[in-house]
Amino acid sequence: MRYVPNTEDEVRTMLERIGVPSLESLFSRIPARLRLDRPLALPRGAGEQEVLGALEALARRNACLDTHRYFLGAGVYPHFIPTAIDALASRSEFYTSYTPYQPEISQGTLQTIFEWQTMIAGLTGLDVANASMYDGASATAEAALMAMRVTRRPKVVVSAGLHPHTREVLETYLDGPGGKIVAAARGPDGRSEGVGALVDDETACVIVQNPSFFGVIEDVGDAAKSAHACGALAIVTVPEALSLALLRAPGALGADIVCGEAQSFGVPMSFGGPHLGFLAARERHVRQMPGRLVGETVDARGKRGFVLTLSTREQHIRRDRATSNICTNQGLMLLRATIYLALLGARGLRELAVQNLALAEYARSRIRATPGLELPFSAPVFNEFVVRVADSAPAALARALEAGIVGGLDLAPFAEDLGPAILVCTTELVSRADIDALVAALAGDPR
Amino acid sequence: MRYVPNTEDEVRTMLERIGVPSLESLFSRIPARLRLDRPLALPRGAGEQEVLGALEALARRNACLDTHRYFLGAGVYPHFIPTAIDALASRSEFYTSYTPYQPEISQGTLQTIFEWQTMIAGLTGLDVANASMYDGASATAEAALMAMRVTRRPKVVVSAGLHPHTREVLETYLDGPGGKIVAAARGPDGRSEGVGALVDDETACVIVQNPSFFGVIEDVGDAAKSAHACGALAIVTVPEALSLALLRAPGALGADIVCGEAQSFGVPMSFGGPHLGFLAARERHVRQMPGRLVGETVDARGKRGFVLTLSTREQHIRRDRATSNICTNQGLMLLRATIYLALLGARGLRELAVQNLALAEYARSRIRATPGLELPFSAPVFNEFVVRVADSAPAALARALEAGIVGGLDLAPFAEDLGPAILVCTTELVSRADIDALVAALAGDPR
Amino acid sequence: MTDAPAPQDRDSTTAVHRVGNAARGVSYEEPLLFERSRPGRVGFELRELDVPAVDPAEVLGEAAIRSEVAGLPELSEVEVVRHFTRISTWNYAVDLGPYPLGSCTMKYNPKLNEVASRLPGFANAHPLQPEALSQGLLALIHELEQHLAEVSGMDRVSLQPAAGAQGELAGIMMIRAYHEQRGDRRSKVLIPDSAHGTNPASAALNGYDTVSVPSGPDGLLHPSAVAAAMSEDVAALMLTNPNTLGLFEEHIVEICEIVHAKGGLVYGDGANLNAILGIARPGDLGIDVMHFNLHKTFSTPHGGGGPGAGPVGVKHLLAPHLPVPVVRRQDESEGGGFTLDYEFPRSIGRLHGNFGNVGMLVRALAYIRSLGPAGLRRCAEMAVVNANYLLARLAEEYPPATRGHVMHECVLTDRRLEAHGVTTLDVAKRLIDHGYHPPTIYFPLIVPGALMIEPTESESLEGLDRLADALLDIAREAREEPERVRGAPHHTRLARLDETRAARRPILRWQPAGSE
Amino acid sequence: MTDAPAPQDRDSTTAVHRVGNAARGVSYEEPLLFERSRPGRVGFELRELDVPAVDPAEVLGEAAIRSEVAGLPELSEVEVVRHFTRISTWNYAVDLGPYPLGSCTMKYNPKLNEVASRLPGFANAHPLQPEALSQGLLALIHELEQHLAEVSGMDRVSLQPAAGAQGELAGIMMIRAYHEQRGDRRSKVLIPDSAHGTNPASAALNGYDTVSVPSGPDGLLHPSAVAAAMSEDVAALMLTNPNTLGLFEEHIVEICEIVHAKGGLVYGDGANLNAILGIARPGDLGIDVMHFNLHKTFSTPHGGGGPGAGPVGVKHLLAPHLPVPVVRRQDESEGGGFTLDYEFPRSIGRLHGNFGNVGMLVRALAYIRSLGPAGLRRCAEMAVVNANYLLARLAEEYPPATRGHVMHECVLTDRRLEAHGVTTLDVAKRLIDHGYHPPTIYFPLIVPGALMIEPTESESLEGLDRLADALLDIAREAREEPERVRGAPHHTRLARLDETRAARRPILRWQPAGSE
Ligand SMILES: Cc1ncc(COP(=O)(O)O)c(C=O)c1O
Ligand SMILES: Cc1ncc(COP(=O)(O)O)c(C=O)c1O
Repeated sequence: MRYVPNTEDEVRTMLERIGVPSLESLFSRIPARLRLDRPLALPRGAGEQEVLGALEALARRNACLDTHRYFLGAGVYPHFIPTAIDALASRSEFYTSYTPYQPEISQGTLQTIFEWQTMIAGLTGLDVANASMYDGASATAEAALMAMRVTRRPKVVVSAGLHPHTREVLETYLDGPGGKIVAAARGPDGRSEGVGALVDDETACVIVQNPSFFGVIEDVGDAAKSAHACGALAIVTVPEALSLALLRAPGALGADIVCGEAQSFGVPMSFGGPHLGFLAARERHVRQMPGRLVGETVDARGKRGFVLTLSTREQHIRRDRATSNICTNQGLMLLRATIYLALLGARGLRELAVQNLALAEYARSRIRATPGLELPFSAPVFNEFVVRVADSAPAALARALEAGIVGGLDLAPFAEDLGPAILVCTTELVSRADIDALVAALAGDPR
Repeated sequence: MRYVPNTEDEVRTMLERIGVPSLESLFSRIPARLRLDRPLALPRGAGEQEVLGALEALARRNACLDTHRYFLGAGVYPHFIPTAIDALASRSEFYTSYTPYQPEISQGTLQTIFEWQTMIAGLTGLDVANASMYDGASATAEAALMAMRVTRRPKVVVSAGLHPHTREVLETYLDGPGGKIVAAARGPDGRSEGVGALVDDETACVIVQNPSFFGVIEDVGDAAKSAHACGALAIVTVPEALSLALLRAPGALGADIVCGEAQSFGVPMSFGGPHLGFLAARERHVRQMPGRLVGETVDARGKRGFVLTLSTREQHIRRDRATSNICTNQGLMLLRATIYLALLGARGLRELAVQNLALAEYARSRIRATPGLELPFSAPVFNEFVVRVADSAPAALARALEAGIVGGLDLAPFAEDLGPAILVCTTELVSRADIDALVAALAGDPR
Repeated sequence: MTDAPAPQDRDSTTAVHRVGNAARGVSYEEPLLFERSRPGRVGFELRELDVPAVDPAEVLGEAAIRSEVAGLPELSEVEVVRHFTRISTWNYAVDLGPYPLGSCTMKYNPKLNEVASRLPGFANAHPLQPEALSQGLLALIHELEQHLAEVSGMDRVSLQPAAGAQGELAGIMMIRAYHEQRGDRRSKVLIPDSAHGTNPASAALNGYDTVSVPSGPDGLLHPSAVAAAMSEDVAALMLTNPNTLGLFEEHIVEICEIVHAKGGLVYGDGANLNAILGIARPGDLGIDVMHFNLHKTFSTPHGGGGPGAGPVGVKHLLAPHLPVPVVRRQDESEGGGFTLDYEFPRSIGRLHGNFGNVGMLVRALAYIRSLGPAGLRRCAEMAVVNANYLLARLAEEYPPATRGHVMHECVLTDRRLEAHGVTTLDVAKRLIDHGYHPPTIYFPLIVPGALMIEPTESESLEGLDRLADALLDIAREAREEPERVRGAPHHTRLARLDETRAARRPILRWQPAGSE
Repeated sequence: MTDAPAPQDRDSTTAVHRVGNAARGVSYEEPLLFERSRPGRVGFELRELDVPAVDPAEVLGEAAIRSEVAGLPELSEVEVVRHFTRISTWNYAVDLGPYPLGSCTMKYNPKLNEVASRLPGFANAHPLQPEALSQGLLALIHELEQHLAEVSGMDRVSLQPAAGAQGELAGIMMIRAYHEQRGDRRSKVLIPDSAHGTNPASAALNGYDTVSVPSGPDGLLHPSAVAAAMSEDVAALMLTNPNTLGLFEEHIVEICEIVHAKGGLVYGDGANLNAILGIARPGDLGIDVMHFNLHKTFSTPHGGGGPGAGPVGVKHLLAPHLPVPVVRRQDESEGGGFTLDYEFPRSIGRLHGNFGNVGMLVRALAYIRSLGPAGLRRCAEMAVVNANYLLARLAEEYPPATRGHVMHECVLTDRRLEAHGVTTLDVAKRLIDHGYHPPTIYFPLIVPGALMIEPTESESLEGLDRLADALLDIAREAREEPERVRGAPHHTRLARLDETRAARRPILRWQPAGSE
């Protein structure tokens, strides 16, 4: 076995030193009747050429960015990934190391996390960000639980455009601790309506997804005000982190916790994971935050260094009193995102966000001008929006597919009331020609 | 520009410190009339997404191992490349460093070269190997020049099956120094004939390619004896280094210099380069060897370390008296090959060679059994051999291509006398089914 | 920051030049990204826009947009590359040497797995693209579920949880759903005192009260202790087998019977599955639900803290409660192929925005395909031999917390060093000078001064000997030169870090000098 | 090898912990592969053979085959990965910091280029596959030829030479072919005394006698010196512009005229092209033939000593002699597309088994496409500003070999350190402790104690300042504590290596202990 160095000779030497006659005898504490008396029923082991060949065959059976043009977002965004990210994140000092429990030989990871925390604090407009959560959905659930701990209240009000999957995860997480979820209605312009009316003194938090599942930009400030008026926390969950480069920082609009998904920052779509949940909060709530935090300190010679800190919040110290059970998080994705943000920088990220906006505006203008297609919502959007088609969404998407385009998400399972509607996303990976082709296909104009 | 850090502000600061008013003035030593008064006529600069997109489009216009099955060798061999090689050779400590002139901060490269030298010495059966040559062809030319220096004779006798490209490179290199090349004839079994008769006391060396261009295994011992009888050196050039794992070491058969191409050891085909020329010799000729050598030494504290050595042979010291003009060589390819050989090890390499042999034997047995196909040569082969087809080689290869197979090399431009003949190579990348498909296609049996 | 050596450095160099597996070398300094930032630098250039440019203020309204992006630096590509290359060299890693962190199973991460996970058809596929366009990935998920079920002896597996702790959460949720569906509201979960912190945290996060069950003096969980704590208010017992002392829970069958007899279920923490691969299966021992840590047992890299993957396996009785969606192989009548099934009314619901950490699943499948049944078993055997060999070599100087042979890891103590004022922490730090990552320390909590060593099967006999030599050398040094051990590490770029200070006045982000 | 610290190490630790850009850190020891080898280990497993197995002795004859493969170790994959990961950390690299090696142009190697070169359609294509299946690669070669011609002002370019020295060889061969075809047998090549060693070596390898032409006291080649050496027996003058002192050869036009007037040709060594990209073109200066070092000017990585690529560019008069094959764009009448043309009867022939180092060509094209005309010019400008800035900061302590401004590199000397017994070599070694790769030393040969510094455009102002601070700090130290400089490096895993010993009794391969 190529992954196991010891030879039979060496095993014999070791058994001798241990003082047992055979390998078997090391397992003698496992009662014989509990031991498996046959080999596992698995495919036989194989060399690299065979295994890779088999996996390549599986990989070829999926559409991907290399075979199709994607207008599909809905929480997972196709973006260009700068080449330096793979080069750096493939350094085995990063990817084959563990959680930085021993700071003297983990400063590479620790400094990266500290840089990430700083960047996310800046992007969200809050004080403290943690070292990642599993994904945007569980980050949102953890944010709700955090608000419940802070306020000792059970009720969670959510915006109309909370991603249905995030909503489901929230339900799953809140079931045990006894949380109650109430959702605002969607107004005619696509935004949430009447959040304020739902908030009461049982309410732990208001969660606004921004941009919403339907792509529209919500009135975060208003929601935050409603929450604060009743002593609840305002949580903003951001599905497309790139929007933070353009939209007013949620912290500046009153959000107490900002969480979401940062897959857009240099993390491959990878059929949905691993992605990168983030969570930021105000300093006063730091001791209720879930997840790891890295802090600055000095070494015995007075030199600056970084360590995991405030770990008394965490399960390995606090056990059943911990703020969360999270242990392994999404460290390597955090590294990728930190490199991404360093490469693009303040200007580049902003410029990219504006490009995404411009592409969406162009697409929307083409759609407006195309008979048979409609934009049901009037509220402004970032890089994603709903299109209503004349015939049926599956038929329209099938036409797009014929043109080599994954045209968006059929909204039927998520919002039947919208009629034949498709959620379309435009990132920098699509060109004007792609947009024209999509619009033609959705409209039924055969190209 | 993403690759250039300085900003306009910083340039101003620097110009001030330098004491010049403008960038222009730093170029004032270039007479104005010699300066270009227009921008270069090149495509405008572009970001990664655009450049990569354009190059991907070019890449897709080539057939490759990912789109076709290859039976094409002829000096460049399709082999499986273990995944660890890319992972390790992509470490920037290796690929973004220079020639190890400063040994204290280049031990990674130096130790690797020392390991390579040891491996090649072992594989060739000689004492000393150098730190690579540009490719097998130029390594062969350098070996001939070395023999001319050692013997102070001008004539070079080559075997019948010297690769035509190697032969051309040899001619190019020997033209200036006034070398004369004489080639042996090809006997009916495919091997060289009458080498001995061509060797005389003007002869610097006999060069035998083994396996030959036609895939057959030459009688190296006999050629070496003929060479030595006249005081000439025996050179063996090896186009498929994997054969060294199976065939008797050329050094053991009397070769004084063994050179060739080690692309098979983990180096991608890459449309012909960068590949990996190697050259090994006996200790007594070391001072006439071209190329870099690494030697063992100790540091000031007595610890073992490695340095470039015997550099008085080289151009940077000896200038016009150098043994070669080579400076930059194929270092990174040497690293890949060293990793490859470390992974496969003595047993793995041998086993792989035997697999290649078995595939060739199977293919030959199928061909023998197929009406219309013929094996013109009876001498034993390693993993490559000539097939004669019934109709025409281009037609046969076109049929193979229809089946997704790059079927081999049409020998018409190289050996017209063979009739419609194809040079076919079988490595571990082809399966029994592939071979069956090839044989069927060559025979004209439509699949 | 100035480049001149700090004065105290001049005097701090009593270190020897070389020790054990390592020597002193050059380490590169590197400030924070923000400190390298200069206005106007760019590390990336965007594509040219081929649609009309827009003014965001006009499109979105001035009030909706921010005037500047805070928190991000400006750097050229070369600076970014150097920054991360340089700081990467400050990390220890499995690819550099043994990483004997008990409970973490820091085995070798095969390069093949990395290549496989990056294949465009995996890495560049969207989770919401039509099923017909995702058959390869759905087949992969389905196959891995089958394999994990076979390895564990469980009936069904869901790959959705993103890490072990989320797998625990899923498991406990299913247990809750199971009881509730039977109208049986229970409030407690039993957890041995040797358990990992995620166990009680996962139970608590689910609204359960946790009850700690004491381990016996032999480090094992005893039926009597479980029986004493067990009641009809107990939803489940969570246990880890082999346990965190590296011992196989010999009474597992009896314990499961006790729990089951009172209507409870048994949760198995699979973090230590590596020790019994192909030798025993949790499902055969009486476990009802368990998680796997693919980033431990199945070789996916730990990535400096993740991502992992924590699939959860269940017996039939819990299958109706598995998270949705579930990948199902369609009958021929349905057209064959794989589909996503959401129709599980008694499911605990969704745990992840998509299907979990799919990139990790690809790696795990590559690993299982590479090893096969014989290879997996060989891993377990070698992990166990290696642990016992280290134990044999170290037991005298570092008295073990348990008696007799262990499974894949051993827990040693600093008992014999106490007299010299040297602690487990000091030994750990000194091991760094020898070129090793320290073992897990002070865990499990029930062992004072624990040094928990898990070599894994990736280490060779001579590699273990060198590690043992280093630890023995430190023990000797603790007697002869204890202050040298207490002052460790000496060779690292940074000396021992002040963790107390970090927690006392937390500095959790960089701020420009003078900004606060 | 034992793990115990060597006794002398105990006393060798007067080093400070941190100096300049670097600090002391842990460096990992690692023996040779052969010393790690154990019989029976495997690092790779082959596919299963699906054709009948053969006995090689039977197929090939016992006499033809070897009984065992010598020289190769046996290791597991994890050991191989660790071995190379560990020893990689002993290298300095551009990705770690400035690499101011004069003449080598160690600029940043963009990651994009690496990705592009690995695209399967490039990396996995065979050079002999049918042209119709290689149109993308042939188009790429053709495009790069065009771009290099435009950048250099030459008429035609061949990408075949594998490195600069082979480009020189090709150039000199074409010069020979040119003269011979005119029935003009010439025997000499003029080469300035400041030239790189490959120049005389390439000329000599081609059967020419070389004549060294002295540089003037200002470091420039003077028309008078060339005129004095020029004759009708001189085939060519080889010159480097900017030259190896970092100066632009101001008299280039006059010099070319002198050479041309006597029927000679002018070869331009393009190693320093980086300094004049987009600013001046060798072809416009009178150069007849030149090589490019894509691994210098066009950012392809140096790979620890290669591979490079050394395309050769010529004026029309030499075009008939270009190496074969030549990529040609077919007329529409021929069906368009690209083809390989071998029909050049006056070609010098083939220099490479295939088309040269194609993987490097892909990288160079990616670079040119990334930068465009403005970016290339910017590189030259920044390379020149950076060199002059360093010169300005260092001139006082390290008196330069030349007067006034320089182009892309500057040559300094150890003149002021002499009094303290400190040499250029000592400065170079001490710079290693500061975390830098030393400059090129003792080249050009005409400058005693030369320190040849080429920062390239990849460095930033503050990066240059840190480097200058380090060099100034060393100059100060040379006065105050010269023995400390002479004993450098102090922080590296290995101290200064004994190069004399290596050459005196060469040990060029590993042999098992006791085997000799
Ligand atoms: C015994 C045990 N259980 C559970 C966990 C939690 O797993 P994860 O980190 O994947 O969430 C760990 C992780 O270290 C562990 O060691
Ligand atoms: C001035 C000069 N000319 C020629 C060369 C030779 O180029 P290469 O190393 O690519 O063969 C070099 C390489 O360092 C050089 O600096």
